[in-house]
Amino acid sequence: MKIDMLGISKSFGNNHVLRDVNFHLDNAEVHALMGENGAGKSTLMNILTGLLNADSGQILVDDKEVHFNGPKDAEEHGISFIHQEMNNFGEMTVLENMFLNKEVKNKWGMIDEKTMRAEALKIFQTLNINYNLNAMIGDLSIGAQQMIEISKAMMSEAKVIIMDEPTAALTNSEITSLFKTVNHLKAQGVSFIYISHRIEENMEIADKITIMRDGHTVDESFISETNVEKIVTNMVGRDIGDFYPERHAETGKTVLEVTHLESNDKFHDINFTVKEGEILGFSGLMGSGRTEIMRAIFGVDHRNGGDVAINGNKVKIMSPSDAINQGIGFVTENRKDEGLILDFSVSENIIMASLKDLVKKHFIDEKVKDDFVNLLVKRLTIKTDGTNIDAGSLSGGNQQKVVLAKWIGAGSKILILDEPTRGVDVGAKREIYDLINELTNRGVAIIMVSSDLPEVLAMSDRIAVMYEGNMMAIVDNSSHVTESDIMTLATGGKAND
Amino acid sequence: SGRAVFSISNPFQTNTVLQHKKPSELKIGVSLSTLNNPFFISIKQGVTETAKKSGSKVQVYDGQNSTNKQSNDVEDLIQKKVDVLIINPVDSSAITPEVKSANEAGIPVITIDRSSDGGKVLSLVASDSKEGGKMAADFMIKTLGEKAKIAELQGTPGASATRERGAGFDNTAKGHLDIVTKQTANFDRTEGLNTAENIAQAHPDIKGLFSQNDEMALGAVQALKSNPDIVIVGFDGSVDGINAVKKGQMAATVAQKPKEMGKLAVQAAYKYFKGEKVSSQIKSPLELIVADKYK
Amino acid sequence: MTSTRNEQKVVKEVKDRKILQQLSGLGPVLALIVLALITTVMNPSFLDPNNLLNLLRQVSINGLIAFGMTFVILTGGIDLSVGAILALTSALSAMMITSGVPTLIAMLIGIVFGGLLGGLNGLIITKGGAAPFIASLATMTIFRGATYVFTNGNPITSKAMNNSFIFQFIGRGYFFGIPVPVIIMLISFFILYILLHKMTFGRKTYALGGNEKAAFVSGIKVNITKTWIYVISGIMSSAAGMILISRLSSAQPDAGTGFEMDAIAAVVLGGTSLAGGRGRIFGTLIGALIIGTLNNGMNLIGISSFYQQIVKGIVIIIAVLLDRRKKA
Amino acid sequence: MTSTRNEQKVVKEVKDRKILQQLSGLGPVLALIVLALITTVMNPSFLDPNNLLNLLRQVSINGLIAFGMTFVILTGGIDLSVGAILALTSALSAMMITSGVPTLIAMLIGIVFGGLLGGLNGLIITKGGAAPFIASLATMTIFRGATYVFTNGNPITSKAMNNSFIFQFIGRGYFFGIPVPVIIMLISFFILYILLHKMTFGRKTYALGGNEKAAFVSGIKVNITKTWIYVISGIMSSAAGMILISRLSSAQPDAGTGFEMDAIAAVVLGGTSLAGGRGRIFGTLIGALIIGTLNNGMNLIGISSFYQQIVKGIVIIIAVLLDRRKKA
Ligand SMILES: Nc1ncnc2c1ncn2[C@@H]1O[C@H](COP(=O)(O)OP(=O)(O)OP(=O)(O)O)[C@@H](O)[C@H]1O
Ligand SMILES: Nc1ncnc2c1ncn2[C@@H]1O[C@H](COP(=O)(O)OP(=O)(O)OP(=O)(O)O)[C@@H](O)[C@H]1O
Ligand SMILES: [Mg+2]
Ligand SMILES: [Mg+2]
Repeated sequence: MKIDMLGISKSFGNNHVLRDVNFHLDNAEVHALMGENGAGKSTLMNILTGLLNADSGQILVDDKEVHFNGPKDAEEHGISFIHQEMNNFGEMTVLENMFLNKEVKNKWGMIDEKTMRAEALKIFQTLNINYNLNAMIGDLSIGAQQMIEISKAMMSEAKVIIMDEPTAALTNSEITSLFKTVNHLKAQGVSFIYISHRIEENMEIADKITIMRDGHTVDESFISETNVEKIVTNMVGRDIGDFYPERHAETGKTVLEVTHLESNDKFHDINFTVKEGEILGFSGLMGSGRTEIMRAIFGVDHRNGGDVAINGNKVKIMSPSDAINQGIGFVTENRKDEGLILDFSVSENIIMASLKDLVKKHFIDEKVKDDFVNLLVKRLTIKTDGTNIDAGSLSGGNQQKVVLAKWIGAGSKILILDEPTRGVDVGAKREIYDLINELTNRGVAIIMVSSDLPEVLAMSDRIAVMYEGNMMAIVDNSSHVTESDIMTLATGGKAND
Repeated sequence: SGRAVFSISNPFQTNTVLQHKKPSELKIGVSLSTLNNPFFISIKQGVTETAKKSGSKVQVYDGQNSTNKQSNDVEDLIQKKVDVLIINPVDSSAITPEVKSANEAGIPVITIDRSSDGGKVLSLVASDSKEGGKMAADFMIKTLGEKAKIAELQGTPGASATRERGAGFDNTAKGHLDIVTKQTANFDRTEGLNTAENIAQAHPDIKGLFSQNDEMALGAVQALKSNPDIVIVGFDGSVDGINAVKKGQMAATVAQKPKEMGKLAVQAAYKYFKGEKVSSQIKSPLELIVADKYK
Repeated sequence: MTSTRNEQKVVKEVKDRKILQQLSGLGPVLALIVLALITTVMNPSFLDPNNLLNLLRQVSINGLIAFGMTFVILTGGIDLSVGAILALTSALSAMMITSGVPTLIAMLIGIVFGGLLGGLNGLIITKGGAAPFIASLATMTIFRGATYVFTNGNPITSKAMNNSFIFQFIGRGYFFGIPVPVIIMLISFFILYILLHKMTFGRKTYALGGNEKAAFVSGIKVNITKTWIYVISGIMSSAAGMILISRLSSAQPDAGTGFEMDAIAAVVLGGTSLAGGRGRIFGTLIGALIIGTLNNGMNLIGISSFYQQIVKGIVIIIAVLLDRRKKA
Repeated sequence: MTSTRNEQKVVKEVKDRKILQQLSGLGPVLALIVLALITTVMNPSFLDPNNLLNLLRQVSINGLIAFGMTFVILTGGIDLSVGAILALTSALSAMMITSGVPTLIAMLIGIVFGGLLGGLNGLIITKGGAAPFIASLATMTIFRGATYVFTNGNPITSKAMNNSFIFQFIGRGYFFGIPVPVIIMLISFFILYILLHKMTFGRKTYALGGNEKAAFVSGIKVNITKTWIYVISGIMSSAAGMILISRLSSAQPDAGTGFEMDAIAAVVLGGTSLAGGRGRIFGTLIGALIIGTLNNGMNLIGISSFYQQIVKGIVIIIAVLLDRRKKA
């Protein structure tokens, strides 16, 4: 199927998101769509599938003008969309989710579980995955949920599959099997629109790439005829130099010491320390228990044993408010759920963890508050139309910065970052790395949980590797550690040095 | 009246003096405790029909059984500068302040069915609820004999009708009837039905049932259809209630004459504005309406 | 990936879940059994088959309304107007029967009218974007007022009603020894059970409550589905109304006052979450039975009316807390 | 980035926002003005200062309860027990006054007790994890039952109450010509306004309603804050109760029945979202005034009581729909 989107424009109020965008998809190609956070990629796809209406422009499918009434209409015409935000129902089973609103019915109009089950298993087999169809989907890891979304799209016998950030939560092995499937389907004539902030992935899977910036399409070229530098320059509008900043760690005394931390089924006997000015990376496969450890330290979840000491003193942390009082901050993995109040303003979000510092004689001092917020917005270069607009209307990268601002503002001496750059564009990533370095220079101790191996290797001073709830090793990153060393540990192997 | 810093009387209120007025010039404000019940609708009809005949203007408010709503209603009526207030209080103590307000504003108050504990009331038109309860008990003792087992359906807890009818009945029944259970059905026919069914289950040997109003009694009639010998006595004399007595479904009902009450109240107002003396108690008669077979 | 270990984990998890689910279905059932046991000990005549049938008949009205309410609550909504719909439609049907319309037709019209009133709720909520709580609070007031205007505050009784066999049969009849209202309740339960658990409409209902935005993206016609759900609630309320007027041999203008709270309590006692997306209609049946047993039992035992309210409130709290604990 | 363009944009956006915000505050005010105008046209005595004071006094009880309810609803909760708390605490205070406790102390104890009852709601909701709707529905039943048990179903009146100047003054007195209940309402409004909009407690309240999980992770003590909010609701309800018993010169066991619905309606009419996180207490004041004007106005105009309910329901729907439209 061939798709041409011509002269598409779209505004939300005063925000001109798309300005005369053109996009062309050919038969049997994988077409990468890249651009900064907020460049309008998801919006363009929403317009294609009829979730949003364009202000102007036209869409041609196989040279015939079309207009879809909605996602279901698009799907019936062979275009299937795997959304960036998980669009599933946590309280429903995997099977119910996969067939939602396209249930197979028998001649009595009743749902035919048996047929659906068989179909689902068939798809699982081609993707080389296996999940229990009766499990509540909300109980599965984000990665598993993502794979199920992908299976759903495969099932619809689509001619075009749109994937918006499909790999943000996947592990390498899952990505490998996903790419295998993509190539397999491409061979059968299926086209893909592939949106991802991971440039290496785009280089590996895509045939062609279109780059958007500020609501325009600025470049379309064959992957074979472009390179990483060109892509980044087109995206960001300037050369950002290296992806990762230089790092000169100067660590001080130990500030955080975790001993024998225990949770019945999530992790066992976890011991580690972090020093002033140090970055301790946490690596591991999905579900290896990294997030759970951080949540236990921060008092979000209850733990079953173990101690946390700060500056050598054992502390009792029963809730996040205790943790904050001890100078710990926590940028959660799931910013939409636990990081932000999406329909509150940027300002209200930023002050949330620092309320008591803004009080003068029992009342909130509005001037102090405004100064505080403005300073942080400026320092973190959060791109926002004022501090009074809803955090939810910012682009992903800027939302992430708002969460960072909240914890930096809270004056955390120990900062836990769980997947700080997930879904963030290269430019914003670089800014976040610079910020992390600046914080460590000021003596802040940082724990960085990340599934992005190059990121962990480039930023961490030491790397803790988790495997199924056990800490395999803490590797010193000063020497010649490679990705495969970490992967070996993360899959249960022994370190080979 | 000077405007004291602290005061309890309304500084803006001006008193009016009694004038003689013809019925056709009168504005009558009526506040009824509720209009969810045929009994009170009959009172309303009695008032409005009598008033319309003489050309008076009438405004009727529904207190919805809420003391608060009623006191707001009465305030609004005082505000509208009606010439006379006819009040059927939700509660006789809670209406007191409003009666006092009316007194201050120089508006005469006539109460129906229940009076006010305080303030000046021109006249109370009522039948004696306690007496009614006694009539019901006497009837039951007469029909069922001494020590008969009976059950009692109570009205909404705390409502004055519940208290007075219950007290009249219970005091008379004491020592003469065996009240095996008392359960509330909130003056409601549906609840009367369910509760009577359950009572019949718990006490299959009861010979009679006293219900503090006809609505609950009618529910009980449906519940006890399989046992038509149970003597059901209601209270109110509502249209449905009297019909049920006529059909022999209920043994008796203590009939008040709500329409009559309304009429008497309006007539008392007319008398007052003619300058005649109005008696402070106008008795509306009670009548025990008995089914043929128990006569 | 270490697929075997992970698989084992998943399998175990799923097993745990199944057991939990069954337990969570059993929670209310257990509460019901305990209640029944206590009542029986205090007054053995509770178990009299006569009383049990009696109890079931008393439950039927709340049951029917609560079944409809289950759909509404599953979408995360609420319908406070059920009692008022009951009153208005049953007054309408009673009036029609009185003026000579054949009973069945009059009742059918009443039920269809109930569906329309429910649809009105649905439109205000979907098209108007009003919160279900306030929308149905407002329509409750309107429908109740309309009933008073329509009946002039008087109950409607007539010879025509009393002489119609069908009219009497609906609320007071027996079919093979089982009260007709009970049969109506069970048939409705069966139909709605199928609708909710075996047909796509049910999936849509759960999806709406689980994640409305995702439901929209999945192509579910959110507004239409929701409106239909309020229609169902209206239909169930008016159907309950038909049973009520037959049982009382009259239509009361203030019938159904407070029924919304009993229905909501039944739904929640049955384990359905007020946030939507989670629950089962079987639980609602049990919830309605718990409330019925409570009322019937306290009457049988002879608890004074003042204390009945306290006991009822405490039982509701205990049941809800137990259910929450189990999930945590 | 083109910073000048952006700055211009920012300035414009912020202006738009400010205007919108003010408009959204004005929505209910506009509705109130329209209502007042209509009433005045139909009966000019509406504007009589006497009637306006009268109106304000009538509003004060619902206003006080609705202020507390605003906090509860801002967290996404609901408190159905306010009317029952009012009844129980006012009965308690009346009983104490009757048995010789000085009026002010008796009332203070009543109000503190109201706070405790609210705290009980809070504990059941936070520690027990019960949904606010069902938790407060259950406590409503319990508190009401307890009131009946405590009063034995009888209203409490006494010489001691009637002879106490302070007792009379609270509900029926005037201070510089302004009814005392109105003054109490305005003082409470002022205090709660400061608490909600100028202190950290208010920020926490909003955050809880906006995203409870995020609030928790940000270090807000969710359970404690929530419990305090229900305490506030309890305190406001019992304070309203003190005014009510003074106005009625007696404590009625069934006082406050249905007050929860009026309070919720006032909050929602004032533009506060039932989902929590969005709304203002000023809106609630206006909402309470709208309801008061509606009741007073319909009485003044002389709309028959059956039709009053219909009109009230329709006005609520219109006001809520207008508010929604504006936001969309
Ligand atoms: N429904 C909406 N209402 C208002 N603004 C919106 C809406 N959806 C998107 N936007 C705005 O449109 C712009 C583009 O958003 P979009 O989600 O398309 O970006 P994206 O390229 O997908 O970014 P990311 O890489 O972060 O996913 C952003 O500025 C965003 O704030
Ligand atoms: N196989 C599984 N079955 C059930 N729940 C799981 C499974 N794997 C993960 N989860 C849960 O899903 C959530 C997200 O897990 P996640 O994969 O993020 O774990 P993690 O160790 O933090 O790894 P990562 O940081 O790579 O995401 C956690 O609450 C976890 O308990
Ligand atoms: Mg996107
Ligand atoms: Mg994680």
